[in-house]
Amino acid sequence: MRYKREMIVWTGLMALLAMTFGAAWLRIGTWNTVISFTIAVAKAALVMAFFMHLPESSRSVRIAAFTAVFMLGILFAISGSDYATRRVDVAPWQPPRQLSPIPPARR
Amino acid sequence: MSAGVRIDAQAEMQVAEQFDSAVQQHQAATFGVWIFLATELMFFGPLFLGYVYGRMHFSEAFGAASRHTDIALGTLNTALLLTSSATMAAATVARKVSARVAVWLLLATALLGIGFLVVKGMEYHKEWDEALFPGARFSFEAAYADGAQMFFFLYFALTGLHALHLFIGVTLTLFFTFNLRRGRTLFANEEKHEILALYWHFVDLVWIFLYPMLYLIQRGGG
Amino acid sequence: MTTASPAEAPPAAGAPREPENYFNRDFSLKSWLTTHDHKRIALLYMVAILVFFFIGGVAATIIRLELVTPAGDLVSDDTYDKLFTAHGVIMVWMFLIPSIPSVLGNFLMPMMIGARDLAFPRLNLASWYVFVAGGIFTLLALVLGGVDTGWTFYTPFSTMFSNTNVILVLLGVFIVGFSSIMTGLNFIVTVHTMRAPGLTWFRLPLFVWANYATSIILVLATPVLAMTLVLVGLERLLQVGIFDPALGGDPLLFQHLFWFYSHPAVYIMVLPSMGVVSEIIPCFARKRVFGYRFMTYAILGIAVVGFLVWGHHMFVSGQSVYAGLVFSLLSFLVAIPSAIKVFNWTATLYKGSITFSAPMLYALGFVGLFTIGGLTGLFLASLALDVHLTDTYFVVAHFHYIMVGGAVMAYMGGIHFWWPKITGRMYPEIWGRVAAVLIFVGFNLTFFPQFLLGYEGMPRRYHTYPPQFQTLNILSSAGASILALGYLLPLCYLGWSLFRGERAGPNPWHATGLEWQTPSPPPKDNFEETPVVTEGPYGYTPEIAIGIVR
Amino acid sequence: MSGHTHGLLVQASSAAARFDALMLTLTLITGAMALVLAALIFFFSIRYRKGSKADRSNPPSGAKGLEAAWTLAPLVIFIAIFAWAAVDYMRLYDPPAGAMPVFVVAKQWMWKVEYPNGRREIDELHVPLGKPVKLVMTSQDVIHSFFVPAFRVKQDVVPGRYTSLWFKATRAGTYHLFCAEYCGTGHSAMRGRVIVMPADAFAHWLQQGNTGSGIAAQGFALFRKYGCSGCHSAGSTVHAPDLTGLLGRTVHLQDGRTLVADEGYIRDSIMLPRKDVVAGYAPIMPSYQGQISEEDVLALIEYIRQTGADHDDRQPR
Repeated sequence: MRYKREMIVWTGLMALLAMTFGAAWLRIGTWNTVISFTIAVAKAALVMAFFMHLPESSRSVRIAAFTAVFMLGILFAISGSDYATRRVDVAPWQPPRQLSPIPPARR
Repeated sequence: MSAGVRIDAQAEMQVAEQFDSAVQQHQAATFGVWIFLATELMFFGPLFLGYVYGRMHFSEAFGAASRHTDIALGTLNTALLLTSSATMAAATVARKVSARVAVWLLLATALLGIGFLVVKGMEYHKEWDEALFPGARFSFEAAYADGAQMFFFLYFALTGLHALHLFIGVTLTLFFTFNLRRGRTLFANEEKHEILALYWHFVDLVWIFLYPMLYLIQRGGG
Repeated sequence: MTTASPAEAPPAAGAPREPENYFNRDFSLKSWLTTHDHKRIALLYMVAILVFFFIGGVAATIIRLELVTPAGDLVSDDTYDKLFTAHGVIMVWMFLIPSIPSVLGNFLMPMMIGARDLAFPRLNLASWYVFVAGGIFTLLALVLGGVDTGWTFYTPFSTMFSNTNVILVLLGVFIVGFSSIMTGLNFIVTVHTMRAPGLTWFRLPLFVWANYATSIILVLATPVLAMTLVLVGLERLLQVGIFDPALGGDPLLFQHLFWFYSHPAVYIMVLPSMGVVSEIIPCFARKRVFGYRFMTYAILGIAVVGFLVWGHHMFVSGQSVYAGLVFSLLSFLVAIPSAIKVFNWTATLYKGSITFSAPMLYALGFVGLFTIGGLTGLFLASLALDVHLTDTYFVVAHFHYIMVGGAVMAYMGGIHFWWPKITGRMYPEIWGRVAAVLIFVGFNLTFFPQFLLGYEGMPRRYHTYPPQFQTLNILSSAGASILALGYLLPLCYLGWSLFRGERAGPNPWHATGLEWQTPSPPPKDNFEETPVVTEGPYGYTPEIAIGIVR
Repeated sequence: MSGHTHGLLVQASSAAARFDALMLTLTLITGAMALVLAALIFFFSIRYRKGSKADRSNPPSGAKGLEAAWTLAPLVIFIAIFAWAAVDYMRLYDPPAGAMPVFVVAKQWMWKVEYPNGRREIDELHVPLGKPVKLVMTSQDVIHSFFVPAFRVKQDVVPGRYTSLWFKATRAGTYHLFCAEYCGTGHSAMRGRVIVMPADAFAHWLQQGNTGSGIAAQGFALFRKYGCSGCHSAGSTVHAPDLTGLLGRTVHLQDGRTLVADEGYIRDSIMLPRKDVVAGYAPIMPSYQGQISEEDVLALIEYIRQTGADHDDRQPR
């Protein structure tokens, strides 16, 4: 069967989909997010490894594949350092009520 | 094709003038596509950061809003897209043996993509009727109105951008299948087929993360 | 592009018919607008960014004239806001970012690595059309009444309180961003896959290294800007979004996303300039560059650490104190590679045989002004000083020292250095030196007083200001007139040299780069057969001083 | 405006002296670095110009020791400068306990200042000499930035949240107040004055003039004007939650959640009453969205805070 590999990976993906769907209904708080994220990473790994042939691509391709993820990680981590340690006391704020709608041409 | 292209006999492929060999051209094309996919992922970046910000600051509102999305259609869509990824991968394998089988598999991939878009359209229609589109018409239970509106702003931005990429993928696949069926293998060659497959798998990868992010927040109640 | 039979090129007056090169092989408009040749696309970019440099310059001139008097008596405050926004948007996205990568980079990168063209020529031409389209949208916005949000588009002003053509400018910059991504992608793939045999990574000239590192930043940072601008546009249309305080959104979220692009963007502007200077100084000092390996690590260091420091723009914006500490420490670390490069350029002069032609004057001018720019950056990186100095003219002076004193000075130096290769003609040497000195003096007179203004507390983007700041502002405006004259001079004599300039041989400076082993101007395919590289770059020895060996 | 007594900019706050010390040190260090480099370049240019008779034997093209030296030396200096600046910065962000709070509301193109005893001013801020003052600021529209060059302090005023800034004036006089974050057409007109007065003169000034009653008293007046007292006061017949000492109390809500009542909770209950309905009460309260301005919400919150707090100058009910 020429497409044995694809069939196996497909069933794996469907199984993971069923798992993440099922796990979502459990009431286990933050663990829900952890599980659904791990399953998503697993699905992504399957697709990248078998469908996108990443392991057998050249080193520079593999670096290119993970650079963007690394950069997003930097964006989340360091801006996260701001949000995690910022003490915000909310102040009342009302958006501007346009007295008359601004004519679309000048928006 | 411009005259500056010479036919590389053994690789049965056209090598553009600035390349020395088909292998060099193939490496450049593959590497170029992967960098393009990296820019696409960075393009989704700000939306993911907005999502993480919203999820941290309005977790109950995001949970309540996520429970308003239709999980059945969402899961069906995920299944469709994962299957389309499998058929596209099968198409690249089939291509090395017989173009005819590859044509059918490519057609199946495109149809699965269209199916996804149709289901997505139905979801949007349902959410529009429920007045969940952010802006003046938005209405939600008062306790979580603000957070929910931000969730749906991100929901429509993320799924809209993904649908746009999928639409481009479907058009390219249909155009490619049309050329392959007409036997123009020199134009619709294996290298382009691989690039199309990589782009398709990328669109699938994005959805693999969007599905749990948007549909599975606190499904089992707060 | 079918190789049309070369149109009868008008032979220069009486000279024997010129050999066919990339420039005179076809003068038809169609051949220029559908060219795949990286050299022609470089010239298309040169013309386009010259137009935008002129428009940005006019806006700057009016701003400097307005600031001569404390009262706002030349233009209204609305117009003033639109002027500094136009100056910012056009100079950053339409001139500085494309200047060295798209003009000198496009022309020289393939030649420096011994290739016939970039990896994707059609993508290269597409990037020019995308650049022009983005530029047209931005100019359209200016014509229809301009935009008054500043080039930083801070929310909620840009999303809810400005009723000028914000969406048009967002669209313009969004489109221009894709031009940068295309150029970056092209360069990265070209350097990875199309180097000449024997040209290993550590034999690459530093200009190629600099453009390679810049392309990595271009490719990774620009998409984030594109989506951030889309989010601002969406929030303007829907009146609702993730930056909207009424919904509990956070204006600082916009600042995080904007500066995540915009700080690496300043390294996009300065890194290629460092590459140009690293080519000029060894050539005119007739000496191998000092510490080549450390220079490449410094270039890559700047590109990588440049992504970690964006928060130093937000020390007083309400960002948490802890995040301020993190960003401040990282900002000091990013200053180290820049310091290493300046020390290495200076050390290259040691035991050299230095001639002070125009490119060398521009390069030394760059080293001087970039050093001042970098050192004043330390003031803004230190937390306590930034509290007083941020959003004042100290910041304006700092980034102009880096961008105008650095990037524009190096761009001018690069244009003069490779002018013989691009046009086959020599520029008039005396005029070249006069212009270089004039620009250096005019620049310092314009921007050094602004450091003092900044310390005294004159805020940025002020249409009117208290009278006590007037003397320094007059000094700055006077300097600006000299600087403007300095920029117009090269326009004249370089234009003149196109027709009357002395013919330049293949290697007038006796430089060692691969690009100098082709006739000037080079033929369409650069090299008859791909050169083989045997040893590292900058193989200069002081004896072969210019002029001694003909 | 006070002229420059010494140096370019007068030092009028405790932070200014520390700032100028660090500024001078860094100027000297960077100036020295720049001079050394300029001298080297000038000297090398003269000595090794083409045709000059100078020893050019075996020109070095790299020296590991030297590279390491001019990497580590700047690193050490930079870390020292970073540490000094960080200490001063953290000092700027931790106000002393006894600082006098002043409320500042930034609005497109003016500063509205309000003192604890209710006295209000536009584009003017009077502060006592030698006493720490803490500004609690918010914006009604876009981002502004409260900047007093003479005090060397600046803080962005962000819409939707309170940001604060403190200083201790050390020199009497009148100083510039600028808006430092671009905020539209009137950005450069949004200027004001900070007047530093001796402590007793300030106390006297604070009492006379258009002293409105204290914010809490004003809050109490608004509490009656908008009809809150109709339901929420002790003697009312309507079944509504009691608000005395609400701030800081844990509140049990209809849908089972419990939360600690803070300014945001009170503000949301005024604007979106059905958002957090208290357990055991019907959601009958009308929304005041768009009818109550920012200052009034501030005043109501101060009134509710003051009902709970049992400090001495309790307003007569």
